[in-house]
Amino acid sequence: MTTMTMVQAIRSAMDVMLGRDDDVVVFGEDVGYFGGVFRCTDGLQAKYGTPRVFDTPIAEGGIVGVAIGMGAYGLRPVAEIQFADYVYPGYDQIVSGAARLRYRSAGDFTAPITIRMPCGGGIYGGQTHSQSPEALFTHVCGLRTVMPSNPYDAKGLLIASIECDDPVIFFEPKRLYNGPFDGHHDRPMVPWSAHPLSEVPEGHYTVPLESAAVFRPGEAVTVLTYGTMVWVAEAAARETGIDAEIIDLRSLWPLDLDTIVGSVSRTGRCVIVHEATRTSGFGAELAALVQEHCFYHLEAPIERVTGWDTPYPHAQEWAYFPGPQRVGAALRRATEAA
Amino acid sequence: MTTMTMVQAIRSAMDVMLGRDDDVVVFGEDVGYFGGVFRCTDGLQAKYGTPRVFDTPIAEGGIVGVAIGMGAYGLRPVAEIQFADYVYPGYDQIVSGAARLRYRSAGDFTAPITIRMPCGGGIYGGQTHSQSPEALFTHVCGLRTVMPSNPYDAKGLLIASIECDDPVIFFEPKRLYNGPFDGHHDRPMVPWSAHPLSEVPEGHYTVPLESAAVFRPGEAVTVLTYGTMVWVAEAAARETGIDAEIIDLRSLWPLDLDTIVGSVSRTGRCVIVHEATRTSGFGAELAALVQEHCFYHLEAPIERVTGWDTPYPHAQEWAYFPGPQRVGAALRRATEAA
Amino acid sequence: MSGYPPLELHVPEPSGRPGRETDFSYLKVSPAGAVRRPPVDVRPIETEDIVDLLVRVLDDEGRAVGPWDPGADPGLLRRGLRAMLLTRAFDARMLVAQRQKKISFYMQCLGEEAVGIGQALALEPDDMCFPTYRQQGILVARGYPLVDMMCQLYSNERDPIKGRQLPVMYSSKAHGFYSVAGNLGMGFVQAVGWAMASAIKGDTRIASAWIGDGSTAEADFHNALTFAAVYRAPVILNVVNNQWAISSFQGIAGGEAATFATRGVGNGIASLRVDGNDFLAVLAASRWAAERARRNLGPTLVEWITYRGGAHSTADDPSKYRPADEWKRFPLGDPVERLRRHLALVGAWSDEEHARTLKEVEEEVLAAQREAESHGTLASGHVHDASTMFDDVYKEMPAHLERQRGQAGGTR
Amino acid sequence: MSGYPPLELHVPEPSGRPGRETDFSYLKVSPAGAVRRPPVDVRPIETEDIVDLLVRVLDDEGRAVGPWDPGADPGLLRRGLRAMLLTRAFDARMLVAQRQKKISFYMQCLGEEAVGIGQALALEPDDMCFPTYRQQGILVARGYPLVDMMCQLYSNERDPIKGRQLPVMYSSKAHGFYSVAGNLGMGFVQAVGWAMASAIKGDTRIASAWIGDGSTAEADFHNALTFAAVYRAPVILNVVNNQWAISSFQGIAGGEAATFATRGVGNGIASLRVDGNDFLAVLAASRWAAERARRNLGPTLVEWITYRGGAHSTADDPSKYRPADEWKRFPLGDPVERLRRHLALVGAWSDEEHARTLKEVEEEVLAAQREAESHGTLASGHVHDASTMFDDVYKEMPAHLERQRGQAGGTR
Ligand SMILES: Cc1ncc(C[n+]2csc(CCOP(=O)(O)OP(=O)(O)O)c2C)c(N)n1
Ligand SMILES: Cc1ncc(C[n+]2csc(CCOP(=O)(O)OP(=O)(O)O)c2C)c(N)n1
Ligand SMILES: [Mg+2]
Ligand SMILES: [Mg+2]
Repeated sequence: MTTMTMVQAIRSAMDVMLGRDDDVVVFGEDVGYFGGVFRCTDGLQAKYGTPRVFDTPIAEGGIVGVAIGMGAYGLRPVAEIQFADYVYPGYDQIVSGAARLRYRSAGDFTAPITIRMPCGGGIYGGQTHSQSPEALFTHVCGLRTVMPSNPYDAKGLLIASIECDDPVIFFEPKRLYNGPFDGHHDRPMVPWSAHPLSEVPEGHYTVPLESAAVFRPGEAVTVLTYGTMVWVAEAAARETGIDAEIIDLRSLWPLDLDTIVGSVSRTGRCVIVHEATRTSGFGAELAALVQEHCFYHLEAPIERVTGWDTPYPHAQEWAYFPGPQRVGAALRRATEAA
Repeated sequence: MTTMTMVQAIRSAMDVMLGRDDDVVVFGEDVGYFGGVFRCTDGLQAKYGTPRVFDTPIAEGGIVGVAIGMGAYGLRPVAEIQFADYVYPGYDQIVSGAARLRYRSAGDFTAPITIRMPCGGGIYGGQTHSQSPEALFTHVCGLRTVMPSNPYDAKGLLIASIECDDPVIFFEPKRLYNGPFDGHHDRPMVPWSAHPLSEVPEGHYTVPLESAAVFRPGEAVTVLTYGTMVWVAEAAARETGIDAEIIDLRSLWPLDLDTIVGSVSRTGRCVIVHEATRTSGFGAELAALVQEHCFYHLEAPIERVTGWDTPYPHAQEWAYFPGPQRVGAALRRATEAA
Repeated sequence: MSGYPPLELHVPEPSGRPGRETDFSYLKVSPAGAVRRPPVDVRPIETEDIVDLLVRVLDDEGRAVGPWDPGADPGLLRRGLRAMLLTRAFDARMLVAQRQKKISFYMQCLGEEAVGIGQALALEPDDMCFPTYRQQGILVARGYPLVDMMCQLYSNERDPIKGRQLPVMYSSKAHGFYSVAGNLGMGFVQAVGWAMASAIKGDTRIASAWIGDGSTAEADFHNALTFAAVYRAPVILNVVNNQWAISSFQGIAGGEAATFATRGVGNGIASLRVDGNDFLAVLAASRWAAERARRNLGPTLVEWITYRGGAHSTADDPSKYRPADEWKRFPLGDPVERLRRHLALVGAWSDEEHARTLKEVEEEVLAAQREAESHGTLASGHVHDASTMFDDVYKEMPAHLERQRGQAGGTR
Repeated sequence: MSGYPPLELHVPEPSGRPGRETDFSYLKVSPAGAVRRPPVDVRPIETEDIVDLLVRVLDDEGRAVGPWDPGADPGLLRRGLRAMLLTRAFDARMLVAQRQKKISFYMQCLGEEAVGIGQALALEPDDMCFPTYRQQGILVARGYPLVDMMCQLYSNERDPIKGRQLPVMYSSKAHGFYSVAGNLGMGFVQAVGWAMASAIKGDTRIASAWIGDGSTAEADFHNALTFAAVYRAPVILNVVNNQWAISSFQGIAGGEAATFATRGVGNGIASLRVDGNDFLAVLAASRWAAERARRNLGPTLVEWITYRGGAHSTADDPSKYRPADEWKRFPLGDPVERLRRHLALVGAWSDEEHARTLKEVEEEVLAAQREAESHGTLASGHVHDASTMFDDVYKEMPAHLERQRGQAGGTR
C-alpha cells in the first residue's frame, strides 16, 4: 500500500498492465515522450519503449479506429482521448466499430479496448474542457461505461477494464485528479493523501465492473451518483445533516441494479446527481429504472440534480456546477416530501 | 388539399421552401440527379438546378460541416443523411459545431440548418439501416429533434424546421414512407391514401415545433410515443380494447411538456413506446419527467416498451421490433396495476 | 474587389447519363507496358509521376508486356480465372435467389472480380483482409465454403453470424476476412491498426484494406492514410474505383481534380494507379505492395480502375442515372474475358475448358445452394432462435440482457 | 513468407529533445527567389513540383527577390510591421495578466505573427476568416478594438461573448472573424461551406480557413479538402506548420513522409509551401490564393512554415519536450526582425521609428488593459450575470430552460 493521487493510480494501473501483459499498448495525443497533458502516462514510454507507448496524430477517429484493429489482432490497446469533449470525431468508430464488432461477427472478432478520457468541469475549462458525455455511451449497447471517484477504485477499475474483453469507455473526472473535490471551490484544495481512499496497492488488483459501492450508508434517502459528484453529495449530506445513503455507481453501464434497488426500497427516496446536462442524461435512465423497480416504495418524486441544459459556460462555472448547495436542497426536498 | 405519401409530403416541403426562399439549398448523398435513395428529393434538381440541389461526397462530417458554414453565411441548408445509422461521422460537427455556435458566439453566428434522416426498422435493413438514434441528439442542448408520424405533420414540421433559426435534427421513420405501419408485418401493406392524415395542403403551412398531438384521446392510460410507434400503439389500443390516450410527441426536444403532464395527471398511468434501444433512450427522459411532474398522480409504474438493448438484428427483426403485442401487454400491465 | 464577376459553384457532372453516351476520355488510360516499375524500396513521394498513369500488363491481343509482367505461373492464373468464374456464377445465382425473395438483399461484384481475387492470390493465407461488401471474391479465392457464404445470405439456421447482419456482410477470421461493417470506411483504418499491431508484435503478417472510390471521402480514409504513413504500417490500401457510388460518379468523390492514387502520394504513401480489369496487373501490383509491406517498407495505396457492372445492390436501379450500355463501352473491358484471352494465347486455356469450367462452377454453386437451402431461409423462418439475439453483445451476458431475454420470451 | 524478418513499428521522433539539439535539415529550405510563381489559373496538379520547395521572397540581407516579390507598397508593409508589434505586445501583456491570475488562460502567437497578419492585409475586409485560437493577429490587423479582445480574455461584464468561452476564443462577424471553436479542425470545413454559399449566391466574398499542422490529422481537414476540391470553393486553406502540436512534433502529424502542402495537391488543390516568417512571401502567396478564389479558379492550400515561439498555452511547459533554444536556432528566424530589416533596407523604417512604435504599441495595450480591467475580471467576479447562461442556447428560450433559469436563481 502506498498513497497515490488519482493520476498516479491511473498511471500505476497502466504500468502494472504493461508489465504483466505484452499485448497491452498505450497511446494517444501527447501521451508518449511528454506523458500526457495530465501526466497520466508520465514515464511509461521511458520504461516500456516506443512500440508499447507512443504519441498519435490528432485524430480521435484514427485513434479509436486503429485501437479496434489492434484489438481484433489480439492486443489490448489502452487509448487516451485528451479530453472527453474531443471524443466526438471518434464516436463513429466507437459506436459503429467497437461496440458492435463482437455482435456482428457472432464472436469471430472482438475489440477488447479501453478508451480513457478526462471528463467533467470545475477547472474553468469552458465548454471544450468540461463535458460529461457519459450518456452518449450508456445508450450504446456493447459498450461498458465506467467512472471512478477515487484513486483506489480508479486503479482497480482501470485494470479490470483493460482485462475486460469488451470495449470500455473509461471516464476520469479531472477535477479529482489531484484531490477530492466537494464543490466548495472557494476553500483550499484537499490533497488525496488526506483521504484513506488514496491508499492503493502497488501491484495488481481489480475492482469488479458492474459493482457499485455504498460510499456512505444512510437511511433517509438514497443518492445515486458517480465521479466528482460523489464528493459533492457527501458534502451536501454532511452540511444538511441528512442521513443520505450515497451510492457510487462506479460502473455506469452495465450497472449494479441490485444495490440501487436494495437501497431505494429501504429509504423510499432517491436523489440522482450528475454533472452532465440534464435532458437525456444518464440520470434519466436511473430515474426510469428506479421508478420501474421501486415504484411501490417511493415516497417522493425522484430528484435530479445536474448540470443545466446549456453548454458548460466559462465565467459562470459555479452557477453551472451542481454544487453542495443544490444537492443539499434536493436532499431536503426529497426527504421533506410527503 | 391532395393525398400524399410521407415521401411526397417531405418532398413537397422542400419544394415549397426552395420556391419561396432563395437561401434554401438541398444536398446530400445521391439527392441530386437521382433524387435520393428513398426518392425524397426526386425532381428537385431538375426544377431548381444544381447550385440549389446537389449531390455530395460520401462524408457525413463534410455534409454537416459545410451546412454549418452555409448557415453562418446566411443560407438555410437542408442536408440529407442517407440513413440515421450513418450520422455518426457527422456527429462531431453537429454537437461541437452546429449545436453550440449561437451560444459560443453569443448570437454572433448561427446555424439555421435542417438535417434530415430516415430512421427506424421494420424493413429488414439490419443493424445499419434500422437505427433510431434520437436520444443521442435530445441530450445535446442547442439542437431541436423532431420526428413526424404522418404526411401532414411531416410536411408541416419540415417547413417549420427549415424556417427555424436553430439547428434541427429531422427524423423520418422510413417504415412510414409509403404507408402507416402498425407492426403487423404479416398483413398486407396499407397505403397512405387510405388514411385522412395523408390529406396535405399543396402550399405552405407549418406544424409548430414543441407541440405534441393527441393522436387518440383516451382515459385509461397515457401512451407517449412518436414516429412509427404511434401506429403500433394505436393498434395495441384497438386490439386490447384499452382506452389509451396516445400522444404523438412530434417534437422530441424541446418538447410539449404541458400536454404530457395534463394527460398523465388525468389517467394516472403511463406507457412509453419507442423503437430505439431502451437504456438511456429518450424514453428514460420521458419517464424521468413524468415521475417528476406527475408523481402524485401515478397509480402504476411507468412502462417502457422499446427495442431491446442489442444491435438491430436482421433475421430476428420481428422479435426485436416492439410490436402491438408487446405494447398491448404493457397497456394491460399499466392499467391492471394497483 | 470591384471588377470581379459573381462567383459560381462548380458541381461535377458525369459526361454520360441515360440517353447520353459517356465520354471515357476522362479515364486517362496508358498503353499496356508503358508505366515504369519502381523498386519496392522506392521513396513514397517518388511514385508521384506514375499515379496519374495506369499500370497495365495485358495488351489488346492478350499478351503480357512491360516491366509489370508478373511472370505468373499459368497454374496460378488458371486458379484466378476459375475463382472469377465461380464468383460470377455465385453472384448470378444469388441475384436470382433474391428476386425469388429467398434472400432479402444482395450485392454483386460483377465486372470487378479481378481486384479482390488477384490480390488474394498475391497474399499469404494468414494475411488479414478488411473487405468492403463487394469483395466476396476474396472469400471464394481463399476457399471459404460457398455453403457457408450462402447460409449467411439466407440468414438461416446455419448462418455463421447468426442472422445478425444483412446478406453479404460475411465474417471469417479463419479465412482472414474481417467482418464487413456496412458503415463505409469503418474497416479501412482498422486494417491499419491491425497492421500496426502486427508490427508491434514483430509478426510477419500484413493487412489488406479495401474501400470504394465514393467512400474515400469518409474520415476513415483520411485516418487510415495518416496513421499508415506516420507509423509505416505494413498494409495495402486498396481503393476500388468502379466509377460509381450508387448514383454518383467518381467526380463527386473528388476524382475530377486528381486521381485517388494521388491522395496516397499526398500523404507520403507510395501509390499506384492500376488497371483493375487486368488480372496480371492486379497480381503484379499486389505483389509489389505486399513485398513493400513485408519488407517493412511501409504502406502502399493502390487505386484499381474498374467498373461496377451491375446495380449497386438489389435495391438499386442504375438505368435511372447512367447509360444502359456504359459497361459495354468501358475501355478496360471485362476482367474475365481478358484473362481468358491471355491464357488462351499462351496455350493454357481452351474454349472447351472454358465451357467445361462454366458448367462445373454452375454445378458447384447449385449444389451449394441446395445444401444451404436445406438449412432454411429467412422467408421460411428457419433462422437462429430469437433468444440468440441477446448473445454476443458482451462477452458475458449482463443482468439487464438476461432480463430482456426473459421478457422477449414472454413477448413482453 | 519465410525469409522475412519480423516487422517493426516506426514511431517518428524529433531530432531535438531537451538536452539534444535539433537538426533542422528536415525543413528543406529553398533559397529566396528560387521557386517559380505559376499563373493564377494553373491546373491544381501542376503545383506538384513546388509543394516540396519553399516560397521565399526576403533574402538573408532583407532584399525582396524573385518572382514572388509582391512589389508591396511600403506603407502597407509598415502597417503589417506595426500590427505584428502590436500583437506581440498584446500577447506579452496578456501572458503577464494570466500569471497574475487576472485571466484564466492564454495562448500567444509569438513567432507566427506574420501569417495571419500578412493574409489579413491581402484580403478584403468583408472576406470571412475561420481562425484557430492562434490567429489573434487577424483581429489586430483588421482593427478590432483591443479593449474588446481583452474583455473577452477577462471574461468580464463587457465580454462580447458573455463569458461563455475560454479566453482567446474570440468571435466577431463584423470583423470577418468566425467564432473560434476550441475543437480542432471544426471551422476548417465550415469555411468551405461558407465559401460554397458565397458561390451559390453569386457573391464576390471569399473565405480564409485556418488549421494547425497537428490538426490536419483531424477528419475536418479531409472533409474540407474534399468539398473544396469537388465544388472548387473560393477558399484559402491555410495550414500553419509551426513545427509543434503541444508536445508532438510535426512528424507525428505526418510531416515526415510528405509536406502538408503535398496533401493539397493530392486532393487536386493548387498548393504552395511558403516561408511563413517572411512577411512579403505571406503577402504574395495570400494574394495569389485570394486572386484564384476570387476569379472562381477554386481553392488554394498554403502550408506556412513557421515556429511556435512560446509555450502551447499557459497550461504548457515546452521545456519538458523540446530544446530550450530551438526557436533561436530555427532557420527561418523571426518575422518581425525580418520585415524590419527589409523595411530598413528600403529606407522605410528606422531604429528610432522602431523604438517609438514599440513604445506606442506598449502604451496602446496598457491603455486598453486599463479600460478592460475597469469592466472587471473573472477573478473579481464582474462577469455576465449567471442568468445569461441560459440565453442563446436557442433563438427563443424554450420552457425547460426558463424553468431551469428559475431554479438556478433559487439555487435549486
Ligand atoms: C457511413 C455511410 N454512409 C453512407 C452509406 C450508404 N451507402 C452504401 S454504399 C454507398 C456507395 C459507396 O460507393 P463506393 O465507395 O464507391 O463503393 P461501391 O459501392 O462502388 O463498391 C453509400 C453511399 C453507408 N453505407 N455508410
Ligand atoms: C478535437 C480536438 N482534439 C484535441 C484537442 C486538444 N488540443 C488542443 S491544441 C492541440 C494541439 C494542436 O496543434 P496544432 O494543430 O499544430 O496547432 P498549434 O497549437 O501548433 O497552433 C491539441 C491536441 C482539441 N482542442 N480538439
Ligand atoms: Mg464505387
Ligand atoms: Mg502546430
